[in-house]
Amino acid sequence: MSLLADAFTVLAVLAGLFFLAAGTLGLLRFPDTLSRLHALTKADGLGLGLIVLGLMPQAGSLLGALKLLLVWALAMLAGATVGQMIARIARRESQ
Amino acid sequence: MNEVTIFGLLAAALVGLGLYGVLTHAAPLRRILSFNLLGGGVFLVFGVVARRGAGAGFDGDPVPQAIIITGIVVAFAATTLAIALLLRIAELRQDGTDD
Amino acid sequence: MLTVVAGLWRVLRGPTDADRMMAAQLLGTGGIAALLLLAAGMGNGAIVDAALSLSVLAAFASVAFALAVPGRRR
Amino acid sequence: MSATLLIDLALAFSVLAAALWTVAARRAFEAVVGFVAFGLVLSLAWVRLGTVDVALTEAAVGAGASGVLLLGATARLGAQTLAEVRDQPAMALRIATGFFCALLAVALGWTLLNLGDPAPSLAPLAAANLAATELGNPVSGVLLAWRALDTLLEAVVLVLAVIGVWSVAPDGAWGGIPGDIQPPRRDPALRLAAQIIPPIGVVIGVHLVWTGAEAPGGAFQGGTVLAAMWVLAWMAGLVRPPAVSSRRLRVWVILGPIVFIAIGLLGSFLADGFLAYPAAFTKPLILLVEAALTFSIAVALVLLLVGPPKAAP
Repeated sequence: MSLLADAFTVLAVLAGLFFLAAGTLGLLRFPDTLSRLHALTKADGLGLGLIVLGLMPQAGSLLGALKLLLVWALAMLAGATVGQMIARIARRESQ
Repeated sequence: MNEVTIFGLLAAALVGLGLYGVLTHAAPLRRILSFNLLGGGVFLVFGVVARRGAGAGFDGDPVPQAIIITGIVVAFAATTLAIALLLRIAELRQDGTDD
Repeated sequence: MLTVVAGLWRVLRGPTDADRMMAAQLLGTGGIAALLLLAAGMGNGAIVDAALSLSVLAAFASVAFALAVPGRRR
Repeated sequence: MSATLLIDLALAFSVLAAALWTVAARRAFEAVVGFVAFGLVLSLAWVRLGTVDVALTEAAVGAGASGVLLLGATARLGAQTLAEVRDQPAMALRIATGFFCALLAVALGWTLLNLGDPAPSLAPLAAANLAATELGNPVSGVLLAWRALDTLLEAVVLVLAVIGVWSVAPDGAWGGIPGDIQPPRRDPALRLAAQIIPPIGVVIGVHLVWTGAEAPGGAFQGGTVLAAMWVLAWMAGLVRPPAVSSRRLRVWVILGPIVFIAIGLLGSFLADGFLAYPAAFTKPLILLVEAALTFSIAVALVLLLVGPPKAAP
């Protein structure tokens, strides 16, 4: 059981790191601001989410796991808000 | 090589870099920034000292740690005061040129 | 984790203005991820609290970023 | 090379890169971005040094609050920051300065590498004192019991900084509402975020203060998070600070130091001296001081972030 949990952790964390790296790459390589933003928000939410998911079995207690979830929820909220605001600024700048 | 060596050297480099920034920048805002870098370096020196003093079941000597926390907050207070002065000076200067 | 920290660095000097805010945003997320991984790796649950406060403050700081930029006409 | 060593090297390199960027950036805005990044990676470095309390403070105050303050300043200074870049000192002078700064850094680095062995440490003493305070977090123990005078003075410094910031207000605006009068932001996303995040943030802030007794956390970290939540709501145009002349506001600012001093004086009658706690009530008194300090720190930080009053009452 704990072996299974460990394997799950490793897999999910690796996947999360992959998405974060992909998002970074997208931010570097994509041609215009809006598509860069697109790459960023996906990487943000999914990458961190997968890492959180992976670490949850290791948290040891229900409270610890919930704390991890809260971290992710907050990051998502911030990401969504800032994504909106950046898009608005980008549009204003391009006009 | 361990974390004490690495971060000790980093602390020294930050102090030098921060001091250089404070001395060479003409813009007050940049000086404030550089001064904070210098402060970061000094705090790291304390951090390294704290780490070396690890013992009695702690990861680091708690006394320097407490002093770093005090230092960070006081540095922030000083920064806000500096920024307030800076903004006020800028405001006065603008009024002066407008008239 | 190394890739996150190292990769983010190149972002900061990346393109321009609005992009720089995105870089900061990604840096925040990367920092949170790094803290969580450190917490698991060093077996110190208190670091999760640090990640928690960082995630609240990252939200706060990036909003400030977004408000600071439109004031500047380029 | 072990994995932790690699992480440490990468972190140190990142901190240094961010610092270099902050000093070398051409525009002030870029420099501030570099500085926020610097605070962020530096707090990771604190974690690696085993000082989670400091990491929390650095993330909250160094990267969060300072970043917001400096960003606001660059936005308000606008074009003025550009003009001043031109009068930089001559190249030769800069090289000479750089040389001597590098010399200082090398000397400091050399000293740090050759510190005496065994390292002096107050940890055993702190551990001995910790038992008396019934706290689980050595740093909180040091801050609130053993070196309480430092902490008290620190809280007073915050009050003085608030007074200092207020005192640069234009004469006509004295006693008015602090900060720029902002039109309510017409950004629905921001409004929504500013309605959802603060309640969560307040819980986290209180949690940080509460666990501060046993684990990393405490009044300063928790207070900063609370202050950040209020400023977030302010930036979204949801709340306005009370006028500087408001008595309630002033009482909140000085509440922490006052309670601290009062309990300290109590100690000089009932216990060994000023700021000593009566043995039976040590922990409750420390918690009381922390609670009062948290409120005052939060209010003081909000006022510091918002700035001096701008409009007449």
